[in-house]
Amino acid sequence: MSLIVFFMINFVGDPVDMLVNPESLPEEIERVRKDFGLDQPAHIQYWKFLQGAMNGNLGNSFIFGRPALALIVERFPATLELATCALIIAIIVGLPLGIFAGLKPNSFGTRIIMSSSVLGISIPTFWLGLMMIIVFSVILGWLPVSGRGEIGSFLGIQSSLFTYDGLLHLIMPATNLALFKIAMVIRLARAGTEEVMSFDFIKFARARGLPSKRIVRFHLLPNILIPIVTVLAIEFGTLIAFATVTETIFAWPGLGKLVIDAIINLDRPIVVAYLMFVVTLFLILNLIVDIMYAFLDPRVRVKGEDQ
Amino acid sequence: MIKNLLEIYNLNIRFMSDQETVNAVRDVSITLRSGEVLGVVGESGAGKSTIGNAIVNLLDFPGEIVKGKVIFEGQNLVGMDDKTMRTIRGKKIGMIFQDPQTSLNPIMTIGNQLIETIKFTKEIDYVSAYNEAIELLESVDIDNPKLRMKSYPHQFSGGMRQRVVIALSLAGNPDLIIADEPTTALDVSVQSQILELIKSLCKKRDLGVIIITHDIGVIANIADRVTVMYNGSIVETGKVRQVLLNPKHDYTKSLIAAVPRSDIKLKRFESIDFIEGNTHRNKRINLDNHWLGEKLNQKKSAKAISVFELNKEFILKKAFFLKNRVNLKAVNNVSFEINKGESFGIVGESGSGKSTIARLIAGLIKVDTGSIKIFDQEVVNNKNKKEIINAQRDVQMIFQDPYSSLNPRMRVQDIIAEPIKFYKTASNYNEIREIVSDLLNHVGINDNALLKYPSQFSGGQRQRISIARALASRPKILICDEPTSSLDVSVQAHVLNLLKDLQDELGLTILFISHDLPVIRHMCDRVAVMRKGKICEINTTDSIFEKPKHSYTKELLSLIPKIESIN
Amino acid sequence: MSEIKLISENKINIGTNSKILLRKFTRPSTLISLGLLFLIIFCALFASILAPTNPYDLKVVSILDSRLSPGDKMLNGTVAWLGTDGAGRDVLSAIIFGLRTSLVVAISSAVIALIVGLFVGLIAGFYGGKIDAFLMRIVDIQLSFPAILVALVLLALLGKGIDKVIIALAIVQWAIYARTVRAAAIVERNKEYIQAASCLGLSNSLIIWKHLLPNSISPLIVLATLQTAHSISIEATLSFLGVGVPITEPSLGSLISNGFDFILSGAYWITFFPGLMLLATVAAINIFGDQLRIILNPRVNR
Amino acid sequence: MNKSFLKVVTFVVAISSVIGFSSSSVLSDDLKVALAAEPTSMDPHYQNLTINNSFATQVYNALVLQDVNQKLLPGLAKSWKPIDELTWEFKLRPGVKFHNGAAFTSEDVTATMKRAANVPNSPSSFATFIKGKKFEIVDDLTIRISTKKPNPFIPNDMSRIAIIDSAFVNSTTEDFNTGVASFGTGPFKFSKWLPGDLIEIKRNNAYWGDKVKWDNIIIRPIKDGTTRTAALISGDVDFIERVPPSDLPNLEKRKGISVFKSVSNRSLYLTLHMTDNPRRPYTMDNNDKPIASPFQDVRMRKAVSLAINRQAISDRIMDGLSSPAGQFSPKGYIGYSPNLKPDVYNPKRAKELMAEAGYSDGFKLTIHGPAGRYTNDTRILEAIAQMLSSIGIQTSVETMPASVFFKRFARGGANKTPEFTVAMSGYANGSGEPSHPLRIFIHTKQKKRGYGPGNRNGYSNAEVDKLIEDGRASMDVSKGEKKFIKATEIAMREYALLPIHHVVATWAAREGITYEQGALDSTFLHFIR
Repeated sequence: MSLIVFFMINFVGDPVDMLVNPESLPEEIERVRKDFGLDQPAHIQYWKFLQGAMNGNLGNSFIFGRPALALIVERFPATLELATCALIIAIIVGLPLGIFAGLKPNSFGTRIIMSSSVLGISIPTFWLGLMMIIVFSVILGWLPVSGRGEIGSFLGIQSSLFTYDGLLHLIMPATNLALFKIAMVIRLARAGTEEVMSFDFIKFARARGLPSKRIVRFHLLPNILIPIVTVLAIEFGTLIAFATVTETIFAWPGLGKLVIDAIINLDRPIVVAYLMFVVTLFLILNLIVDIMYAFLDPRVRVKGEDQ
Repeated sequence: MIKNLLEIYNLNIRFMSDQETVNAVRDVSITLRSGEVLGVVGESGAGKSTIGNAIVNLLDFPGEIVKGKVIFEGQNLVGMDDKTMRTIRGKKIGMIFQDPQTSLNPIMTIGNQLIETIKFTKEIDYVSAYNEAIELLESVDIDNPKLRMKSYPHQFSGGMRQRVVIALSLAGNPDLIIADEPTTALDVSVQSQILELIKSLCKKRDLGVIIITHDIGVIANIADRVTVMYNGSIVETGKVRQVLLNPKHDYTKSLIAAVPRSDIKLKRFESIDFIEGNTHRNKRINLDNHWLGEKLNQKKSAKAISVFELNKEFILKKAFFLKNRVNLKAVNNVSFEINKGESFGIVGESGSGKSTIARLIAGLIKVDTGSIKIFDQEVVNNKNKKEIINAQRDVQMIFQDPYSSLNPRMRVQDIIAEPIKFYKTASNYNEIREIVSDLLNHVGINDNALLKYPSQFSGGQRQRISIARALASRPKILICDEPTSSLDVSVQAHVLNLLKDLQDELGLTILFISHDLPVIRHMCDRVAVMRKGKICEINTTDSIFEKPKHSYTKELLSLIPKIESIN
Repeated sequence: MSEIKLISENKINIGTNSKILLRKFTRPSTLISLGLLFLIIFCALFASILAPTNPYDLKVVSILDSRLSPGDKMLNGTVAWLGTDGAGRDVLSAIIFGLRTSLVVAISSAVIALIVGLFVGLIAGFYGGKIDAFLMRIVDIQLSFPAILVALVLLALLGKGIDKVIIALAIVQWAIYARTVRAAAIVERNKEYIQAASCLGLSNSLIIWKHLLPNSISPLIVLATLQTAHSISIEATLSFLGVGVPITEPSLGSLISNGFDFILSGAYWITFFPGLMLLATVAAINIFGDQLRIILNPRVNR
Repeated sequence: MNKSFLKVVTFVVAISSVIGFSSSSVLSDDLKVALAAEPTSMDPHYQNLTINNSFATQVYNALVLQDVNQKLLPGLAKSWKPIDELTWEFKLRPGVKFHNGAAFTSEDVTATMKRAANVPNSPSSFATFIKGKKFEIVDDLTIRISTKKPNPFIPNDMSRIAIIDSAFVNSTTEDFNTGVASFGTGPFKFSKWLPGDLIEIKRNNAYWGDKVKWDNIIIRPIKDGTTRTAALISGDVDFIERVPPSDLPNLEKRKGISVFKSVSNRSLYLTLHMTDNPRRPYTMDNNDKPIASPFQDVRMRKAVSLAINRQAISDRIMDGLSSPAGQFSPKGYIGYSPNLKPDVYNPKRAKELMAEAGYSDGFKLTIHGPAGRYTNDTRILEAIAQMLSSIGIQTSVETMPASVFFKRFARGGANKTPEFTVAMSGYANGSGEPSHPLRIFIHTKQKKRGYGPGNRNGYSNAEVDKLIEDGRASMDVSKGEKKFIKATEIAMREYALLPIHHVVATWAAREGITYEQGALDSTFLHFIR
């Protein structure tokens, strides 16, 4: 994949055109091209990149002149913060609604929940983001429009989660990003609820005389959580990726903005490093899913003890 | 005079949906006393499970009780609100479901499930609940209950799990237990233990027990009285001995006649025409002037199949390091021979490797080592692919699950025509049609089925279609892998009759695989008994059943629930 | 006894399948979404007849008409019922034509992706083992790259153009289809009718084509409808980010993003109406897909 | 307990969000500014990029300063003069101190020049302004710069280089980004930079010039124009640059907000290819057969110019935020010729010219431009296509990301020649040196001599070339400027390039804040008052 991206970017445009001031002398252009190794054939450039990558060096950003990976790591917390909040919002809102819909498939409330979840899936993120800015910032003036707000520190972690101003800045982008996922959680929870409710052990739990509240909390919920958690963990990766759009709209200083700019400016090292970063992230998430699976599902956890 | 524990009067239950209204239970009346075991027997769709669910108000949507009373300890349970019902469920009436695999919450420990149930039904604190849970586990004969409390359901075997389910249903000290097919999902050896347990608990605790089952053997083993249901209605009720040995109603008669017996070998099942609206007998096949008439017995070899030192291993758990891999030797050094025209049975419990052998012979999975010869043609250690294909064409298979063995997107005529077209055994379209309709007639399905899809047929009919498809490629050997284990007993009788007829008329060689000893006895000339991938004993059927040599064979035979065991 | 037989015939509901299906299709929610969907497709198909002006014909469009309010008259006398945009295009016409562009992009990319995904998924599902592992690794890699980013990079590289957007969206989507087909194919592959077919000696390609394909395809139909809605959204987002279809042949997405520049100045109609149309289209397709899912899912068939 | 605590928190959040934000930001003399872009580095020598340079002027000074119209003013150099044809002498300002307290001397100048030409990894260095010059220290406050050939523009070059303390001559770009080395002599001190989020600068109380009004300025990069406007309206920031034209009328009407506008030296122009080099078929006859560029004929170039309704573009697309152009410089700016007026829309004459040139039946044309690089770029291209279509040139538009556009624009064709037949691009004179646009775009392409690197349409006129070269050799700047104006007049009458308009730069701020505007569309924070 790094290969494809590498060559594609090489093929498209010449970053030097974007970088060098047009008033510069021709030798300056040549100097930059040589400094960045862009004067060499693509396969040699790629070979050098691979050599660097082996040593954990993904190259320097053309624009910022700093290691691409460092730039990404520097911006990552902001995106992580945004994505985490979005995920939490999605779970807090989506799970109860989805379970409700699954428990009472024919009620009026369910119909409203399900049709609004269709709308939730249908509205493009960017359009909703813009509308939110218009309504909550421009017309009502309640929420700040852009940026990350004040950053607080708690237990040595720097995050805007720890200041009031930071939280205010988070509300809109996080909600915006969460919207699509809310709809997804609702659907997953509903499908899970419907499925689990049809299982014998729920019926058996009722036959044993357990009250419905307990059945929902201890028998239904843990069982539907397994698929939801695993799906969401994977979705967390796409959330980070989808943050590009939200970050552009709300000027959130995260990874997404960095990458969009890098793509536009053909800052190849950043694009390549970002894609590799995302893939690594997905691998890690997969690992986490496996671990969580084992944590949530004893069938996976305990092995070799079977009779 | 002992008071009745449960009295059901004129119960009517209906399932109503957009598409159809089904009267699942009609005018059913049942009485039960404490300490008595009542068997409710009937085939699928008879409405027997619906009654069980209706008693504790757990009917599946959209079922509803239209009429009738359920009087339990003097209270009418029909129309009772859910809150009051909760004081009855678990505390007064316990339930046991068919599949212990799905009856337990897979991600909660056994202990917690027991404790929560005890806490809620008895309203006592955690510590006493914990102690009581251990006692309960002991009472259902689970070893080392303290340790087992921390286990999850998947760490138990099927039988143990069903014991836990029984423990759970006893947690609230109920007076009535409703057991819905409690042993259907279990192996024979476990089945009898569970029945024994239920029986003894019933006596010890003076419980009323309703056992719902399709298996007459189970009824014979455990019940005091039996109620026979057909299509939502009760056709006959009485003492077990009287009903089973001297049935009055035609349906009961048919039903009992259709049960294969392990004590005598019958030629055919007779007088089983009551069911499936299926009164016409299979046509006798006219061997003259017919495409099937071509000599099936032309091959010279006396051996239809020879299997020599066959081995097959499955990887159960993949791992990078060899030592971490878990392998299962499904077939371990198996050798046997099947004579031409013979009906050879393989019997064994689930996981014994019998189906694997069938699939190895049919060429569906690859052999690890060993040799298989079909009419003296080696099909394993042979580089000539054409020879293998030709030889294996003589072998066709009938599968266990009639619901998945037919392509749901193809019409019946296309399903049967496929091998004819593929082998180009007919010259034109009309001929194909003719052959297809002939085949269907032979298996007892009439022509208007041609354009229908498999989903429009019942299980027995589908199994017939499967047989027709297998015959369409003109096999000489038919492998039947549990062909009737998912069918009702009366339908099973029909299918078994059909197979016997076909064998007689076409001179087929049959390899018959089943876990059901009576069925094997009914069908086979010779039998191999398998256990854990190995063959314990091969002999003629009569010898196996009357003079078993191997201890495992003896054990198996002793566990069969027998109608004839009623005293 | 005769009574008993009557019921037993009633229970085997021969021939009711198609009726059930028909009844399901005539549920009000399905009907509304279907109606809306047909209307949308009708509009897109006959755009050139239905639209008052041709917004792509630069000879007709004049910037002197720009930003007229809904209901105003344009220079050539036509009434712009939904106003005009910044370049003087009639918004109503632009929506109708934009709808066509959006649908063409979404549907053709879905079809290409579906065919590729179907092929890969069936092969992987049928053969299993190493082939499956290899193909699924590729699928995993593809899926681990977020769709929007891959499309963004691809389009930054390929340049603008409807064809390029289609290619990018197809590349982004094929893996989803492949995975779904594979899952369905594995379930089907283990069913006994496939074994019966190989027992008959049918060749693998024949088994895949005649048995596996028809039975693995139904989840795909649902997926394809939902995915089409999704790719309309993605296309709109890409246009918003500036890498979608060219400005002279706008899609709904590019109309929205162009129009958004005017929203603070009060010319809400330039972005609002295309947004509404986008919402309606995507929602209609999604609802339809949902209904289809319910209809095709045997588990909910009660 | 837990629940009641939550309730309190929710209540507080609700109340404070209702009270709103506009009140909270006007506490001290702090200013929050939203800019459209962000510097790529805090190192003033890292990249010669407009945004970097304009930010550098806040923290650093050059020897020579520029006013808002790029007229030269004394900076760290008190005065300068040529002492012969090849040497300039600069007298430095005494008593100036860097933010870290170090005194400013001629040492610092030579050290800066050494560093600025050789920053590692620089994507566009300042070597262009330094190479070929010899720097000689006369005394602590005098420095001489000598060249091999006469160069009248050395003061312009010197206005581009931010002077740093010689102690940091070996500091890395990273040191400047983190603030370890970023000490200048400018009106603001660098405080911190959170890339992508904000830059903070504080007032330099020891500044040698006029002190700025603000204690603190927080700069936020907000790329999206609408979001930027919304940020101002919602009181999130106090000052923004580059108001989207469509938002401007609304902002002007709004109470509590002031808007500032001025015609900038940023112009938008079309290049029409005028050789018959083989190229991709962007011009085709009505039967879709590729034809050679019709714009080799000056009448066709004029026809295009007359067909473009510059006023309509200004009114309808730019919301008045552009001024029709007939040359590179706006009025009052160096190099401006009062004799050149923008062409007035005249489609009738345009059609006549087409007929005279033999194209009365019209032809098909594809025009190209970047998307999102200039204000309303795609919309302007679309309008131009409309206008050309109406005189019979069936025009289609193809836009692409700037990164792709510029590569193809420069060398996307055969043998790395420029690709497009008609393309739109923009230009702003960064140095304030009047010969710059002529040298880059108008002079015949002579790569080795540095002439015509931006000449992408093959224009060549010996007389113009000579005027440019003569002017650049004359140490008398005013004499030189006359030659440049003459060259401009000839080239523009031959439509060497086709200027469309000068962009009107805009700023908006909450009431009470003013901004001094000129021909530069960059934002200089010390001009905010």
